[in-house]
Amino acid sequence: MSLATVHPPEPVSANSRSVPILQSEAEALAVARHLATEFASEAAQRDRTRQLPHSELDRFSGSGLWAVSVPKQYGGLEASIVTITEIFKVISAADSSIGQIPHNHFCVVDAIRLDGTETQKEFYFGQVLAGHRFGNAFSEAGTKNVQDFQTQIRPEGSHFLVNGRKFYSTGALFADSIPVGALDEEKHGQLVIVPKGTPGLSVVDDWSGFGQRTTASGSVTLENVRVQPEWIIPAYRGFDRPTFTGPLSQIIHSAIDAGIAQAAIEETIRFVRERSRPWIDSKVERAADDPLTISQIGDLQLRLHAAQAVLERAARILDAGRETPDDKEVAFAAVAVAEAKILTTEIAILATNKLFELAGTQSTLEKHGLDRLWRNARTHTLHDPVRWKYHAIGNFYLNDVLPPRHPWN
Amino acid sequence: MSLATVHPPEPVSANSRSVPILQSEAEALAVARHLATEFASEAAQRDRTRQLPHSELDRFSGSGLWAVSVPKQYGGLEASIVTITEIFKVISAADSSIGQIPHNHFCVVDAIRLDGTETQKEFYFGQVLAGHRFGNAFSEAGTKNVQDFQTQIRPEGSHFLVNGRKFYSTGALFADSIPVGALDEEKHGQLVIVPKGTPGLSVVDDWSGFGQRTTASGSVTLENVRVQPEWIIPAYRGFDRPTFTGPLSQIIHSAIDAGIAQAAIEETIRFVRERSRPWIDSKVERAADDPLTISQIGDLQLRLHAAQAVLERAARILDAGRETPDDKEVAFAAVAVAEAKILTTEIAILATNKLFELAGTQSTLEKHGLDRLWRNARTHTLHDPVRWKYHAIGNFYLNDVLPPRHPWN
Amino acid sequence: MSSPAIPSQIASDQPGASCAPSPAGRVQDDQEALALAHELAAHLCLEASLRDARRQLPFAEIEKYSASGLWALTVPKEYGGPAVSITTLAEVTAIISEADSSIGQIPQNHYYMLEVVRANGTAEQKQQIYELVLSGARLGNALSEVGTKTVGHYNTRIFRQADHFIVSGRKYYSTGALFAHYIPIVARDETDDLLLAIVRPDDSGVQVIDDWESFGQRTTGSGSTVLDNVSVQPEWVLPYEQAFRVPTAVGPIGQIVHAAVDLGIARAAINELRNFLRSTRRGDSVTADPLAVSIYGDLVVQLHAAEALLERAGHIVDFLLADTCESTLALASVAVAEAKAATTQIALFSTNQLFELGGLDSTTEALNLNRHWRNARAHTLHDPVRWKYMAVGNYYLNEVYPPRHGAL
Amino acid sequence: MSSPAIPSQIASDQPGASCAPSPAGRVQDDQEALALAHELAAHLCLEASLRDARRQLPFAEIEKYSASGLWALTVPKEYGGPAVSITTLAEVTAIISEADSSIGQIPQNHYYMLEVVRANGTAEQKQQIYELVLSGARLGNALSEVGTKTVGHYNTRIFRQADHFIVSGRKYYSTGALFAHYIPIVARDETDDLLLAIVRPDDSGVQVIDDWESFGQRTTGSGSTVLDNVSVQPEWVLPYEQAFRVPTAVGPIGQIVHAAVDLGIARAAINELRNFLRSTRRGDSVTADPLAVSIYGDLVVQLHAAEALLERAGHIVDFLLADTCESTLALASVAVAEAKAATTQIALFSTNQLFELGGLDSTTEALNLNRHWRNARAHTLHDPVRWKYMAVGNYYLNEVYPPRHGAL
Repeated sequence: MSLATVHPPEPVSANSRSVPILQSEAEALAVARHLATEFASEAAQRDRTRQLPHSELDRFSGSGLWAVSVPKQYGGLEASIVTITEIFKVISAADSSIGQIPHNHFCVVDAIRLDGTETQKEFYFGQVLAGHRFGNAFSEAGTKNVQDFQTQIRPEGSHFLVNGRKFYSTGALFADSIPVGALDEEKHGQLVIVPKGTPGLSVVDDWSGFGQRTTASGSVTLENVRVQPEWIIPAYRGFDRPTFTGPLSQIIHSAIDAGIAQAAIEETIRFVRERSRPWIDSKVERAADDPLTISQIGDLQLRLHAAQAVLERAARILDAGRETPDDKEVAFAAVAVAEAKILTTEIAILATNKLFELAGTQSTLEKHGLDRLWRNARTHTLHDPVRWKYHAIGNFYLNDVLPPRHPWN
Repeated sequence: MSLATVHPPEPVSANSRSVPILQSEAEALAVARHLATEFASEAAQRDRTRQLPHSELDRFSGSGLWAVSVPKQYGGLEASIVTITEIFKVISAADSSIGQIPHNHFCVVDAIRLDGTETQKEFYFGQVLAGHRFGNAFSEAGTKNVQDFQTQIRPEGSHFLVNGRKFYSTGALFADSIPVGALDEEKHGQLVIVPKGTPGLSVVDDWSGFGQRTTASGSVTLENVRVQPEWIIPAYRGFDRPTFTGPLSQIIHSAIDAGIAQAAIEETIRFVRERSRPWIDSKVERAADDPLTISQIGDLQLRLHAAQAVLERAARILDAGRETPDDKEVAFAAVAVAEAKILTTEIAILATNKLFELAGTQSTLEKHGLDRLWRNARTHTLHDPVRWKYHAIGNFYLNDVLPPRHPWN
Repeated sequence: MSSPAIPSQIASDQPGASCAPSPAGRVQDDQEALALAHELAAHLCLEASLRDARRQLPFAEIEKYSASGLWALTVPKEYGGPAVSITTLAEVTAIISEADSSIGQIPQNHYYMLEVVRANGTAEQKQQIYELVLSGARLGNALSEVGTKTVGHYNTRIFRQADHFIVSGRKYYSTGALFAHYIPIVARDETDDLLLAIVRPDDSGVQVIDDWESFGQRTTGSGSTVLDNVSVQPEWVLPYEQAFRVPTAVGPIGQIVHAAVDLGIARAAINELRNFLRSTRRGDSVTADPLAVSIYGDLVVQLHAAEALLERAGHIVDFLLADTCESTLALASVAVAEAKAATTQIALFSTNQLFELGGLDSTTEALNLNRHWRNARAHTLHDPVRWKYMAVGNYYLNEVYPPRHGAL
Repeated sequence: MSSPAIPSQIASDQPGASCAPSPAGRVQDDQEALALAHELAAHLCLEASLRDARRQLPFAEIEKYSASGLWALTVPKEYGGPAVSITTLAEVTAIISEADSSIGQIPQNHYYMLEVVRANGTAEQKQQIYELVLSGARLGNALSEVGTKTVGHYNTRIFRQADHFIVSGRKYYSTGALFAHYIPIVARDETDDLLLAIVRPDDSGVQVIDDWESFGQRTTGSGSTVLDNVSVQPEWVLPYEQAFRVPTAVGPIGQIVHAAVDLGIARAAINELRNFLRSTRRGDSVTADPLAVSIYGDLVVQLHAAEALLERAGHIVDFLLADTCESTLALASVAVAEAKAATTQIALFSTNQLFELGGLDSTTEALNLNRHWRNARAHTLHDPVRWKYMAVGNYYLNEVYPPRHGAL
């Protein structure tokens, strides 16, 4: 099997882009902040009209930011998880739908790093450095884990055929290729990187959640999709041994929620300062001088900072992880990320509710579009139930029980 | 079996007391409030020196308040549960140890009402109206429910012998007779009312919790205690059919916690008004003018009122209960009481913590003895874990699952 | 009379507003009021989600509501009304709001204004207005303004001209005005005293605009009322600020109805959650999950606590009506503030947890479950909950009586 | 040097106070400081409960603590000290406080006063005091007074008489004074400016009284210091209020040590709970209970959040020390206030939940587990946590820099 033979059915659009290689984490963050300013300005309008951020994504992946996790030996920046979570926070504070779209892309890059062949790494990392965007097609309706997948990959001659239907395929619509989770005859979960345009592959934007409306987290169907052997990453191996795959996926989710929380608090401050009227009983001239408002802003800020600090702690733990961690190390990291996920969930929900309480009725007028922050936080924090994270953490610290490793998660 | 033959080994002290029959619920409440004022004044000192409230209890049971639940047809007031919980609240706000002591007395009166013979009712209710105090000896170390009891009752000739060891026997030291839970040969839980002074019965005050220090909730041991058949109430029958026994016991516990919460808030207000210094940053002249303190007092008051209102709601539900309720009615009442228990627990813990936060460091000086309120609340709310009450309530309302009926509980 | 697709900007001479009241039934007592409310709620809940999604104003539904006689609940017995208890008024509002919280809120100002009439009206004004209300008339409101320093500041003016008054100004948050037969306007006179001038939507110079654009309580039509030199006869003018100079029940009654709306939203959210979980396959795993079940239990406890506080407040307001003085008013204001804080909290908690337990599927836009959060979030902002705690604390800590205005 | 049964009222000429410092070790760096702290903590935790129960002041333990060199952690490098990071200072305090929170608190004022010396001392004063501290000297404090209008008001006076100063007054909350070789006194001079006069416990007119009678932090000896015309040489007098007129790290460093004490208490409570549950038969049912395990998980999350905020604050204070100006001070004060609010919350939450999960058996007096709550409750009252939220909110909402005093 040689990757030299890989020829996607049609040239991926990425090839036509000129993508810079970011030279440092500081540069990556600066680029992210710059893009965030651009993305923020029309986020409310895109949400209102459910207008997908096509040009924004071109600028985003075209900036080199989607390639920052490519290992150094393949010419990438190999950015730390601390920096990667920071990038997701910054972008998500501006537009959390745009922030969520590359989530799976980063997970796929990690899967290739862990289980790709040397040839696959060279090929795909090269693609990523050139601006290639991975989507995803993992989740299926009604299945609880990868072993239940209905999507199958079966050999046919020198090739393989993939059939199945996937939901919640965030990013698929914008992707140059779509990594599909499929079971082979031995019930192994394979990751099949199907280039866009491959016959039989179709992507539909039927995402209908009230939040994260412009993620295009729709459906992917695969009807007798003919795939080449070299597109197949044996990702199941990554779940047969302890890896940081699960925690990486989760920490990115947590960073997105942290971004939403930060945006909500910033909007609260802006509104209270610039627009809210003081309450009659407060006897102050400016709404921002209301002592009860001030102390609640204090509470929000410290919860935000606590969530950010615990998120950074989790990122540092992942960064400090060894190349081949043992069960206990992965469990420790998974628990640290679960802690971050709890705190970012809580502050995202709290801040997007308090925004209106402190800013007042005017802030609910649809022209401000501020309810999108709550809708985004409420939707995105439901990826997996936060209540069981408390349990996993308690079980680890009280009973020395390691949390289960979730594939694809 | 005739109760005419009942002759306690020695005259119970109650006989020497002259106890008024309270004529109305309003009178009962007035008496309770009057006693509460008396009990409050030395509550802190009794707690500090672990001095048991002997004379206070004589005044308490001598007031007629321990007889208010005796049915009308036996000459009692047959007070509503609303009034009974109010009495427990009022007394517990003054001294929650004194408040807790008659808890089991009321449960035993109810057990006699439910399962006593007519002769037993006439005899025991007459005793209670004359000031007789029941203690209790139910709980055993390490057993989970009544079926596990090690304490046994076995026939010997025309009498019975009881052997066993009991813990957490609140009130036993002050009791004229001690109702003992014991298993007969058929594993039925019997309630054996053993008069104080019966040979082989000993009561030791070895209660060593840091809270409710003067409840004398110690141990009772029974060594070949010879009991007459007419002392035996077949209380197990009360658990073979649906009754409000469990909810009654729980609602009294809840009322005690409501009393502690109220006392803590009153002490907070008194201290902040009279002693606390204003905080430098508040720029106010009096501590009571600190807006952040004021709004927290507001929060405490409304939580207290909510707990009180839900407690009263539960009491009304019990009062409205039919004489022979079905499973569903008992479940509804039990759930209503569980709701009250949650709210009284929460406000009791919150208020006894906030007391110091709002009153400041001075309030922690041992001379004020205010930490007893927290110690009492913390200890008394642990009777059964409040976390599972949420579950019972959720299971009832979400899944139509009736909560388990706990005997003795 | 219903209008299936209302354009977003309509003038007041549209259905509902200018029609004469249809005859209304007479409610006999509290029990009948509750029964009627339940009956009506069963009807109103059917298309509540649809009305919200389409922002379709409930003209026919409001007509049905007031025709039931339920809008006359507080008319005193001596004027032929049922004068039900305030506890019942609150429960009726909660029942209707559980079905459709916009409809539940619409008569809030109607009841508020009836209290102003009771407090400040002349015997003749009472007679006339109560009679109209018993006959099915609906009062709206044109009270608050935007752009003034606080909600207690008004730019709308009223002045006497010959034998009548002239009113001019611009109002917002005019909940109920689009559905009203009479619109009470708050305006400042030459001496800076606040008066209440009652106009009709088809009076010359009156324009009621459907420009309410909040994401919540979308079908309340709480938009603008514009008054351009509107002429008002003296018998339709009464004092307003006076209602707060002396002890009256205006503030507590206005507020308890608001609290009841929030309670209704909380009940709706908790019931929707239950139905959702019990009707979906994925719900099975949630109903068997001890952590989820416990969270549901917490929702129930907080709901019942809020209900109990609201009922308690109702009794205290009833007591205030029987004996209106400074101290009973203070106690009632504080009790209602406590209830309002509790209903705010459970309305927000339940409409957020609805999704925590419902999971990602519950966010599907077609289900429109988020309307409960939007309604709760928008409606609980009428006056800031943080200052309720302040009023309660100041009363109990410092024996300070709450400030007297429409929001306490 | 330890005194097994200290009478409740002892004069200052008792063990510890009047002895000359024993020679102390020299800590080289942050890593060594942490290692020493862990080693010491393993020893201190053994009888912490006993000392609390008997109210037995930890003279021998404090001697051992300062002899380790850990009391010189903040002495600048140019004066021969290790100048470890403030993050490390906080962690050392948390480690010691987990073992015995009274011992953890005792040097709080020592570090606070060292910062005043750094901010306001002359070169000679710094030289002398740093040298003493490096040699094992302990500073106490006699700062707060009772009965004054606020904690910021002082009745103690200092005035110049010939070539020296005279100090008179009465102090309370003199944590550390009973263990100190030197006691810095805050007093108001003729111009109403606040000065710091450093006295020795055996100076004529100085009396340190063991009358600390709070239910918490019982063995800190935070009682009275009486000053009766105490004569102080000018070289032992330095400005105090000045430390708040210009930007200095005095407030943040004093406060971060307090926060670290609370963090230590929280860690102790959570570990006690774990040990209790894992060592009792009844504990098995709790460790298998999903609701209990989830509550334990919540404790861990909040503990780590507080730790993370404390570490964050430490880094920011380190930055303040490197670049001391108004804006860095404001940021540091606010960051420390955030940490203090979080450590307060977890200290209270954990010491209450300890019993919720431990159950009735955990309240047995012999176990003395309630000392953790008593310590948390008393120590977190040093300055009211509600005003931390205010300072944080005012900074972020209004860009207002926090007031400058020892509690921010």
